[in-house]
Amino acid sequence: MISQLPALQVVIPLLGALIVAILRSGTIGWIVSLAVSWTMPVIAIVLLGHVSEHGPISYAMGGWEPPAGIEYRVDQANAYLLLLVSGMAALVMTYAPRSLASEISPNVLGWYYSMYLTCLAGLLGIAITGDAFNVFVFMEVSSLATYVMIALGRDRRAIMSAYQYLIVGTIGATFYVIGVGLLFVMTGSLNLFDIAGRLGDVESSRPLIAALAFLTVGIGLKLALFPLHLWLPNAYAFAPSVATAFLASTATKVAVYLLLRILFSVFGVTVVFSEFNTAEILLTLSVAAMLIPSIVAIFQANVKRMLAYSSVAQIGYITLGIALANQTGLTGGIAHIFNHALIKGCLFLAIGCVVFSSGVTKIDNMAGIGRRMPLTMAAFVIAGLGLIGVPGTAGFVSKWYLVAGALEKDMWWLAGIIVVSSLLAVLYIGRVVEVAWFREPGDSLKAIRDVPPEMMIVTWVLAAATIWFGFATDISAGVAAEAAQVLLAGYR
Amino acid sequence: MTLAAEIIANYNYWITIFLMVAGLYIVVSRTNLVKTLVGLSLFQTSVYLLFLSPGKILGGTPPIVAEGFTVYSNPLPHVLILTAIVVGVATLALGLALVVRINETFGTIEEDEIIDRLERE
Amino acid sequence: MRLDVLLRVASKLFLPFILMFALYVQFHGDYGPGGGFQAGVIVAAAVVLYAIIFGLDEAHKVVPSAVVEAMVPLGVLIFAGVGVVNMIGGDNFLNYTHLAHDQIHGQEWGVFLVEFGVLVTVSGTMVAIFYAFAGRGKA
Amino acid sequence: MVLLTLLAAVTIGIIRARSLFAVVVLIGAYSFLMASAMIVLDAVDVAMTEASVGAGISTVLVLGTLYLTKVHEAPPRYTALLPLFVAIGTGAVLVYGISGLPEFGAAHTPVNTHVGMSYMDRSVPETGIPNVVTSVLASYRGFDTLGETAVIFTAGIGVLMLLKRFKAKD
Repeated sequence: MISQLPALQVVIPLLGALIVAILRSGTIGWIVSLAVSWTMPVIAIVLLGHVSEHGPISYAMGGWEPPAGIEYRVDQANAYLLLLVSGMAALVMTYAPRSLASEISPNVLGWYYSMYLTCLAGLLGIAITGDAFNVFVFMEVSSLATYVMIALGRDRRAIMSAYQYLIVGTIGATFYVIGVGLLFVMTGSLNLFDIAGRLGDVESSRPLIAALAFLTVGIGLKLALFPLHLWLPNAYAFAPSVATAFLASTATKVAVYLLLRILFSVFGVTVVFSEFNTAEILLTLSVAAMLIPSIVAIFQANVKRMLAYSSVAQIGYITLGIALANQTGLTGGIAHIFNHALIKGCLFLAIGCVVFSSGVTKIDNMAGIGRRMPLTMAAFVIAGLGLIGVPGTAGFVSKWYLVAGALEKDMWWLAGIIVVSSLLAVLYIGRVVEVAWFREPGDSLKAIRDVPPEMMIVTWVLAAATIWFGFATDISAGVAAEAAQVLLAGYR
Repeated sequence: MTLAAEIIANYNYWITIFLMVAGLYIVVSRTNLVKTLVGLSLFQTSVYLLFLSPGKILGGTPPIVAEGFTVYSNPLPHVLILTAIVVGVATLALGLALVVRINETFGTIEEDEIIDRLERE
Repeated sequence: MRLDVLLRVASKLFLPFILMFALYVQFHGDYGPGGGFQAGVIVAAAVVLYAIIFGLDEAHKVVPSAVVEAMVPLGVLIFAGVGVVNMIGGDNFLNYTHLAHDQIHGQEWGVFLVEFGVLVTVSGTMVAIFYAFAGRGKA
Repeated sequence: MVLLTLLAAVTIGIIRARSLFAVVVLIGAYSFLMASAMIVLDAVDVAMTEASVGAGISTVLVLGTLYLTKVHEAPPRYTALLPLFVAIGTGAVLVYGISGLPEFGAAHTPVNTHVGMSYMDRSVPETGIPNVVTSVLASYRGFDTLGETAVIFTAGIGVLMLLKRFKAKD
């Protein structure tokens, strides 16, 4: 049975999505989705355990050996990501039913669950596959589902932001395909492992450089790499809370993984970072991402938009880890994928609770909400501390590795920038905390409802995880270090 | 090889590049939502040529095994592009559905006007 | 709409041939160009033609939207279902080898079923999208 | 070559046309030209699909949308330099990359000596299907096709969720 797990990881959510789409009932949809989304992390844990003991698994789709057939290839790096994505999907799904029912028309609620599972299948499919073109297909599966999920937000701007995301996302995917096409023409293969092996024999390096550029820009659009992030704030701000929390903690992370896979495993560290100035470009963009969107975040009126800009800044930390390209820095980057997913998931879910109870998204209207919803806003504060990177939280661990990685390269000024960016986070998180806790509640917030237990529990599980992984560093950072090692070794 | 001969030998590629750039230009420069989508699908279509051209072998026949033929063109790009076309039309359908909804919500399909309207609020 | 008798008669005559052609494209895909996707588009085109000539309500009577909407996921389910059946047999996902007594026949059965799944989803989706767009204009 | 030049001409037409109906007609022309070019490139399956999708479905969909919205494009309010810059930048990278590609039509290139061509020898003995495009599509790379069908499914459900009118009693 274990040998079939890689395929099941993607096929089960897809089957779940289809069954939900046929049944179309919101309640049954939720039950099926819940069962499916909790099966996924179990499979991911088994896979991760298997991989770290026995090395990479290769699964030949249709029984056709690669490169003729499509290969699923699991190693520490993507097993870690599979666990993260499926785990977050399961938690958010547990949280979802009442929040979604309050924001989505009951006519399409069943289909909405179907889209959620389709998106999950797509994301897991990108993470697990070892075939460049298969990545594109599943990228589109997840993206189309994402556009639909965003478009159904209650605010009428949601539909416009979904449209903009569709345009940008499709350009990104097309750029990716152009890059894959150039690689395919030069190597004759689509299997990532095979491509990596054959790159050495390529006669002309110019198409490869162009391919690298197209792949990086294409994926950069998907992961909202500064300055290609313009679609993200609106998309996150106006999507239903559940969709925002799910996408913020998974979609961009999968894109980051894809970039890591292309840069390190396929092209290899030496090619990407010594022969071209990829490192310098990526470093500059990361630093800009850590500072500029953080400043923009401070001036946002809508709390979801503020958190979205903060996401762009946090992606800067992750790409910084990539740009450092040494063991410590990359460990920090990968650990930050994990930690940021937990933290941002928790923040968006806490805001989801606020929206559910009061319908408020403007920061100014949140005055005193901490006194009305103390537990929710306490979780927000804990996750906010994690975002800032206070010692004892998960955010501190990954920033610590990033600083250490920068110092290894004698880039002491980078450490300074990390501190400055964290201070900016203090400002924007602090602003919400100040309004929520230290102002008198307005009349509109007098009679707000309590949040149902499942929403509260999930939010607090994530808040607790933020602290737990601040101490249990061997789990998050330990696996991240293994993953970094695998990636730095490359496929060659 | 002179430049002219170079261009003629790889005419496919040059047209491919032109189509791609033109498609991308429409996408980023136009503010009419339908026109943008049209540009997007031109951009995607041009990529098909990039895949198909290298798979063509001069003197080859379509990749359907039959007696009397020995040289076939490469089937793999064809398969990939079939998939890409389908993905492209799916994206187009969803994009147009969004445009219809945007028109119902905002009463226009010009991006500038929508942004104006949102800012006035 | 009373004047277009000619159109009505002509399209009634044409429809069976369009559907026949779709089936030809579907089943001849192993030997010539064509397959589930192309056939699905042709079937959908036949329904769209019918709806244009005889009106949307008439088309809904022949091809109810509930059926069409069920076809959308059903085709993918057939496709994925074939893969899962292979798994139960102990093979990898989508390995059709043991669907029949030997590999060649297994593959042929697998490809046939999978293409049928594609046909169902594609025709269902195209008609569903057409209904959705057309239904939007009435109100 | 004539086909390709016509394609380029049609594209310029699409850029310049302000009436969206004209654009629809030009898209149809574009698709048929593209399909013809694909036949020249020996991609008969792809040509058939492009003709039915590009000239058929896309045209119907765009027309349907125009029917529901409006047909004229307002002129852009400003001539932006950024789009031109983006397009030219992309073009430059493409020219740089593509100029290093192997010559058109050659048989000894990596594409035509590695996986792709191996299907030609394998298809009939292993699957019994002479149309290699079908066997690769449905069997060797069947999982891609499953993904493709899933994309159609997603788009179909998505369009329904956005546009379907539900009866008031629901």
